[in-house]
Amino acid sequence: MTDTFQPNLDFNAVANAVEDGEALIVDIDGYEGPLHVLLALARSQKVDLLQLSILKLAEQYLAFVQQARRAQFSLAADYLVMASWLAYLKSRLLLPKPEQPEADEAPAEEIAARLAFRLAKLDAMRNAAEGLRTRPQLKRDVFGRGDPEAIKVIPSGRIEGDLYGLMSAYIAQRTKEASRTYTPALPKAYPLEEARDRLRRLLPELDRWTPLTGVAPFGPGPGSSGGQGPSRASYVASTLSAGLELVKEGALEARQLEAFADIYLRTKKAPNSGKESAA
Amino acid sequence: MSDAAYTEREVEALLFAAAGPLSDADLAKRLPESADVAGAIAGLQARYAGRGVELVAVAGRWRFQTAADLAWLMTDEREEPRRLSRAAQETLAIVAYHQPVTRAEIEAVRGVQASKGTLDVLLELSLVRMRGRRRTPGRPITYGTTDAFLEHYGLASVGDLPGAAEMRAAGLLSLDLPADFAVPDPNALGADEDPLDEGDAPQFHTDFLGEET
Amino acid sequence: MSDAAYTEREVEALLFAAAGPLSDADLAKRLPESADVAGAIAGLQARYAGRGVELVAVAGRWRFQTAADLAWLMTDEREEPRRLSRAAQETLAIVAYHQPVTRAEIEAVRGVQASKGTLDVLLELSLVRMRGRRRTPGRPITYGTTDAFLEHYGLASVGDLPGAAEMRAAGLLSLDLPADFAVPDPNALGADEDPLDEGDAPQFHTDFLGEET
Repeated sequence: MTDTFQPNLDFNAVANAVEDGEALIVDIDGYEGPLHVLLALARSQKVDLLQLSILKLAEQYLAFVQQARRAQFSLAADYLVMASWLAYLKSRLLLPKPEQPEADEAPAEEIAARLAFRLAKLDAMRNAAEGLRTRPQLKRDVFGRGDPEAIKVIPSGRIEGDLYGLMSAYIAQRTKEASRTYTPALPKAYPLEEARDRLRRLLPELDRWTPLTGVAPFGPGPGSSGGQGPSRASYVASTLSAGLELVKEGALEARQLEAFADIYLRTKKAPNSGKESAA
Repeated sequence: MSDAAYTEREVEALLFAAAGPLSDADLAKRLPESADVAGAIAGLQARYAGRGVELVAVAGRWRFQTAADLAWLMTDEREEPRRLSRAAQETLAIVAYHQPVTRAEIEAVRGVQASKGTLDVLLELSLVRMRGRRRTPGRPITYGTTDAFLEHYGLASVGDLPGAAEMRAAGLLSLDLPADFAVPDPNALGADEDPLDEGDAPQFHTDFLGEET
Repeated sequence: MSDAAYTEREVEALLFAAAGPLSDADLAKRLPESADVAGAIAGLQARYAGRGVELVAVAGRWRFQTAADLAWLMTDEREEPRRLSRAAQETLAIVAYHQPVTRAEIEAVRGVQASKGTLDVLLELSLVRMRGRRRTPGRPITYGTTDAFLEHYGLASVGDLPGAAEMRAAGLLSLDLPADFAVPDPNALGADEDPLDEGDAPQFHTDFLGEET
């Protein structure tokens, strides 16, 4: 261990920080990741980030994680990984340097310096973001002309759109394709109420035996395109059902000579004449 | 700066940024009570007299407008970039990723019939070209993108089109896609493609030959 | 009126009427060949200096805008600003100062994986665009800022980013961390990648191979 780091040994850092009111309030959601926490801690040391005491920082971070774990049991794994790594780095900084440095490991001081550098980089970007944010911004602080009157527009050769738009357009379609579902249109049925009303209107004309297929409306007719409206089968079926209801009411007679033969309908004339059969 | 000069600046900025003409009262409402709006207007009118932009009163309210004698300048002032329709954008994307692709294949991906106009627009804008003919019955024409397309989208080659991983990284691909979802590699040149015949479309033919080498 | 004064009027009117900033070339195209556009711009800048409306250069083009110190006046004009999240702001700054920069490099600086949506939002707002690909294995996509970014923040060019020179001098803008830099970062995969190591097979590469079949 070099002397450079000895003066910075300060195991009471956290306690002091608490006393100074500098301790971080544990707020995992406020920090996006370990680096952000480290940066926030480092800033509280109020020194040039490159001259940062990594030992002090490690102490503070470990305390932070300790505290955070108490508040939030499911502390993100990367916070813990960073904590253990910092503990390791700290131990290496504190231990006397081996005579024969291990070949595959950089000196601890160097790693510490790089961490400090990395924090300085992030800090620079944070400041830059703040700098950008405080610049006069269009439509917030400065304004262009509010009322560009209608000027004759001539389309230019320039085409609007960027690669991102192209990708989005592509994906929008491919995902549509991937999740395309087949939804058959439900066949429309000829409503029973409508069939009943129509049949009632037709009663005066049904004074002779008329085949059911002649009574049922033809609608758009067979082979009509587009599946608009109920099918012929639905017209026939609904008319038959309505007919049977009218038979039950005694307003209509129905007959079928044998199974599968045509069904004939006729208005019931006398209250006494029986119905032959109902299909 | 004197108060009067400052008020003049304020009125100038307000009139410039306002969506419509402003009356004296409109201006006074936005300025400190002591501000001399009429004085500021008079000052501005003098300052802008004879300039390319003038301060005029319309229906009792003030606005800046370009000088009448410069109207001839304003005809082609605003260059409106040509906006691709949604259909065109989608068709272009399919051509880009699936080239060489036939019209029928475009329709298969889009799930709708490609209107003749959509491809025509892209051909006319030189974003898409006829590449050749597919060696299948009917020998349908295949389409691909042009150098102008690459230029517009800042791509060095069609191989640089973002792949599935990058789409996922950009948050465009949701996770519930089928596992075998793949984005085709437009670099894989269609082996089942013939060059265009003479007379198919001379201008594109030349293009095509030029790029084959 | 002298020719120079007349050109100045014309440029003034053109810039005033334009919906967006105009470049010297845009202006020259609309004016007689002999017109001294640069002279006219200089004249206008002097004339408008310190006024309520100012002539500024953004993204290498010229526009009139209200003076920044009068922002407080413009409450009526203000659009509800779209607030960028802290993460988005930080990401935008990294893209701006480090461009061209890859997603992995952004993550390396921030120390966290760019959450889905952060880069998205910036792309969607047209503040950031895909620029090209890094010439490294996997050829990752690089990002940069757009003209809309410069226009929004009133910057003439990316060279005018505040503090960029100082940061560069301090080495804070270099993207390559020392090769053996080893802060463990379970989130930022590939953060410590050595750009020259051919042995790596980044995910994009694999992806393209997979798709070729």
